[in-house]
Amino acid sequence: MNRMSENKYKGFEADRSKYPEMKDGKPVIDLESHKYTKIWQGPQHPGVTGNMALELIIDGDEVVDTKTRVGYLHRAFEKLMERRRYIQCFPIVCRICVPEPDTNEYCVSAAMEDLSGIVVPEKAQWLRTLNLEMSRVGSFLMWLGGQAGSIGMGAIGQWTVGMRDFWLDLFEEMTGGRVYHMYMIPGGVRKDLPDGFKDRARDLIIRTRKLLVNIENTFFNNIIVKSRLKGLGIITPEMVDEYGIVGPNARASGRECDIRINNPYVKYGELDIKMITSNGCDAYARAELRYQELLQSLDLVSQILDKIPEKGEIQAKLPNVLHWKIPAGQTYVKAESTRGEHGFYMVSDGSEFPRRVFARGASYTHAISLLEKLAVNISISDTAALMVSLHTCPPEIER
Amino acid sequence: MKKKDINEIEKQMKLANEGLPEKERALFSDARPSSVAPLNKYLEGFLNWARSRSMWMLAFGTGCGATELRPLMTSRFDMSRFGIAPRPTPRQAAIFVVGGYASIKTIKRIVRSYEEMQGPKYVIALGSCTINGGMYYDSYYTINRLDYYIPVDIYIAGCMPRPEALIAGFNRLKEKIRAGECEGMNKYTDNFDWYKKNQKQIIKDWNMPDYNW
Amino acid sequence: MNIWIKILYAIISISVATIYGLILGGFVRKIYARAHGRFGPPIWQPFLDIIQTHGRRVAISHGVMYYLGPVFRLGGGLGTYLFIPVIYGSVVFANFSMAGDLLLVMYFIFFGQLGMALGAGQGGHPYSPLGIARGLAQMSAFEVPFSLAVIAVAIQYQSLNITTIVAAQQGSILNWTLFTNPFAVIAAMISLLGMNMHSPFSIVLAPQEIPIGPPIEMNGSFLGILQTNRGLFAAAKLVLFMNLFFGGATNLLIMVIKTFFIYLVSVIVGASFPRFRPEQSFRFFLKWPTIIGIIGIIFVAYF
Amino acid sequence: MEQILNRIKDKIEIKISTKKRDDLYFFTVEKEQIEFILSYLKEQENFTHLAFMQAVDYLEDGKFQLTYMLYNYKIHINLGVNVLIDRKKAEMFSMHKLWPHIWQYQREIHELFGINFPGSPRVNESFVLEGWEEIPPMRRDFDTLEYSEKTFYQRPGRSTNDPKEYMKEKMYKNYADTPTIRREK
Repeated sequence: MNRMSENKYKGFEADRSKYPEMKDGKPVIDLESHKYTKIWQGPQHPGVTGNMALELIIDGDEVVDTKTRVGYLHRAFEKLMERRRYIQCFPIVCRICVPEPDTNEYCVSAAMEDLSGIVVPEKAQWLRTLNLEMSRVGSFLMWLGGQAGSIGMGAIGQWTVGMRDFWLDLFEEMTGGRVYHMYMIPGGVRKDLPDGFKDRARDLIIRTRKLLVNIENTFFNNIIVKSRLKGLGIITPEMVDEYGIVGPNARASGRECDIRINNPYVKYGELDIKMITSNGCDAYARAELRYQELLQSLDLVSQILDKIPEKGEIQAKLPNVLHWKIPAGQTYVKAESTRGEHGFYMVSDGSEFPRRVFARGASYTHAISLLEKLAVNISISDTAALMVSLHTCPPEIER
Repeated sequence: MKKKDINEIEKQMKLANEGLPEKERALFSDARPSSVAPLNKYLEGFLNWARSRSMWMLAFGTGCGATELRPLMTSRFDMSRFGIAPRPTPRQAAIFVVGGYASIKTIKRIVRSYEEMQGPKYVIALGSCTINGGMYYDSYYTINRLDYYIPVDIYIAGCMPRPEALIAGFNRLKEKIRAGECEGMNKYTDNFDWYKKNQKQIIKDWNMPDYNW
Repeated sequence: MNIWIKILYAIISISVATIYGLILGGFVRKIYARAHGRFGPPIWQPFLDIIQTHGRRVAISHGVMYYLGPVFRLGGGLGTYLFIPVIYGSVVFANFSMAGDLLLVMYFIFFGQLGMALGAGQGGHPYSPLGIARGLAQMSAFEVPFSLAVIAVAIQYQSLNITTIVAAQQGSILNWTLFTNPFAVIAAMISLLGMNMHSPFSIVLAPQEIPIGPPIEMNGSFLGILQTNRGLFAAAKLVLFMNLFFGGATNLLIMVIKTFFIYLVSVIVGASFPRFRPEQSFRFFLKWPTIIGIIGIIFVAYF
Repeated sequence: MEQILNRIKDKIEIKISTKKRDDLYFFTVEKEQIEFILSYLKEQENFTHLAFMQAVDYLEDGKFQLTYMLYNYKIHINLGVNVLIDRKKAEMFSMHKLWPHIWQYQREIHELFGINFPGSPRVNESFVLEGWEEIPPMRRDFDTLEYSEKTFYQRPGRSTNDPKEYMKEKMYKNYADTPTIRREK
């Protein structure tokens, strides 16, 4: 069962000895020999995360070769932004990643502010921090359900997605939108907190914590969960740089890479936040690490709620946004999403339209080169669990 | 940038799995689909009642609309109360929920999945982007009107539509099914050439069978 | 007795069992839904599903075996059910019970799966053979503890006739096999978990891995037959277990109560565990349940 | 960071270098030096993490600008290395020996911008586009609106306004040319 638990790093390299032929370090697979079957997992497949596909070649139950196929969600955001004014770019960016849209909003607003030299007022920064952290909670809750669902435990998904809905209600109170918030406009935020928001948020934190205790008992202490996730998809510390791994996937391999701590943005520098790392390297360690981060996020939300100033400006003075020209330059703004480093690279040429915007999603490398590397020599029943444990989000790959 | 003339496509089109290599053609049916008339009034009424109470939805999250399907499936909104259940394979599903924008690459899969579904089948299109392109109206890779490629029974507007709106949409679909108004499949088979023409206009490398029945 | 009356009784018995099995299925969905924190579908939802699947206007077919697959499956379900006496002492529900029917029933449990394998294989979808391979392997695995338990029961009562076995358990609750030979019952109950294919042994239908496995190409009436069989087969299995290990039933009410609680065991396990990997599942059945089954036989034979 | 920049300046000639923020620097190098400078940064200066690699189309100058964004885990600094290459002969060295995952970016740029990367693994596979017959879509001379209008069926009734004109007409009509909102020159 725990095929790789002993000799963790040595046994990682895929055992290719069984295959008939190796050419240039790649197996040569003859589909005509009837030994192998080619299977497309996705895009219409309940096990894949969103609209993407895995082109698997299987030998019995075992996956021999994997290729990730993306592009089903390509909407050409970057092209669309080139022909939209800066303020018109803002409402479309949150569509880039659906479960956690706020990181996109923050990054693109911050990039515009960075290029044009606008300073965001204190209170707006606090509200941004609150919004970002709440979106992390929502995304983690959804992920937890997905991980449990991928190995056939539907109950956890039902509980957490149901709980996430109450967080979406909080978002709706705060921003007016359930899924897409469009809250952190350039120069500040759109609205102040409504009355009584803090009490309701604290109440919800308590309820979420109660649920998480249940989940810890039923999911993390479950022997079958352990037997399935331990030893699955091992990311060795050397692979972190090789494959550009970021976020919880890298932290579960012992790399200290949390942008909130290393390069504090908005108000994360003033919060009590600790780097959570683990040395487990496998899917179970990643799941546990994300669970710890979820608890930490809940803690951070309550810290932020305590620290938000009552009064203050929430909007910096902007020029008329409809003919807002941003001076020429280039910048890269990044933030820590639940999947890792999420960044926007923006190039301005001094006109009213951006020259180039590029969204760097963490799943870009996780879902393609890393997944193709890890999903070899595993059982076909583990592909879904592996994909979820890397927290892939297809829309941010192809944008 | 040269636009393919529609008539030219029509002339070339013989609709006998021509996009496939010779070897694979034998594997797929080359029988043209034909429409199936409803049974007599009372029997069809009874079946329609059963269909409206047991709606099997294809679990294919084609776009961001799939995000709001998850709350709908789970404990907060619980669509299984209305007899809506996700089915993982198109052969068994009756409802296709197209979740938002469809890129060219996805519309190919949508068409194929839609044709693999066994009739009578219904299509719900979520979001503004399926109605007129929404905020991707000028994107080179997303379609603007879904009803030119597959027949649509219900549109649910919004970006994104809330779960309540989805429930309302499903209820409206129920009413339409019971009234016998949802004959999307027959519409598709009757105007098969027109739909295929539209599909082939955007799907440039047509390498799938023409008949997926 | 006139054979026609016998057949009439059998038809009544089959209808009752099918309806009961389907309602039980709806009830189980409801229980799952409650564990998930939602309302769940109405308990008559399986009937609506069956009507809806039969009501499809188009049904694609892949050949002769594809037609025969669901028929074999239904035949397996019917065969299993028809040779089990449902209610002890009742004429209507006695079915075609005879000497040695226990062996026939065990054969029929396997038969449906094999037929299904042939039918699904012709569907041509690559996930079907994967599902079939898993299903048959798991079936062979859980048959081992189940057969051991049945052998233990047969040794204990010196009979292969289910009616005799039920008769021997009448009188007091302490005469049930559950109390006279607990090891065999434990082994059999564990293999029931595999038979019912709830988590953690739901590896055949596993929607996240091989989207519902063997019946992936089944549609319309083919699927309708499979679903009908699911109700009937569930009832047959539960009745068999009730007869062998829980003292049988003297009227319908007792049958309903007992089988419901037997089923509840798999449901509770299913709602609280994720799914095994296939090889984990096979290994599981061949380890502890098999050992317990052997202990059960030794227990019967020497004590 | 200043020391690192000085050390690099000793080695090669840097055309432009800018400090954008405390943790973000950019500099531009020649195309021939890129292989050396990237391996130097990775091996010697601990810029081990490649955040992304992207291209910017400067149609007017006839150039593509490629950006390699590196990150140093020790001093927590991002460094963007820009290279300008000729638009007519769009070709670049493949860096897959330094970072195995860079082939994805090279494949994407190859597909969306039409820049060649000789030797890069799987560079000719399709990434997002399937059956694309036009020029690479991310180039500036590709008009996405025109293509969309030609290819897809429009639903009638959709109208688009130029926001500047529209707002002038609707909102600032009453006080003609003296809006209260500050304008940039």
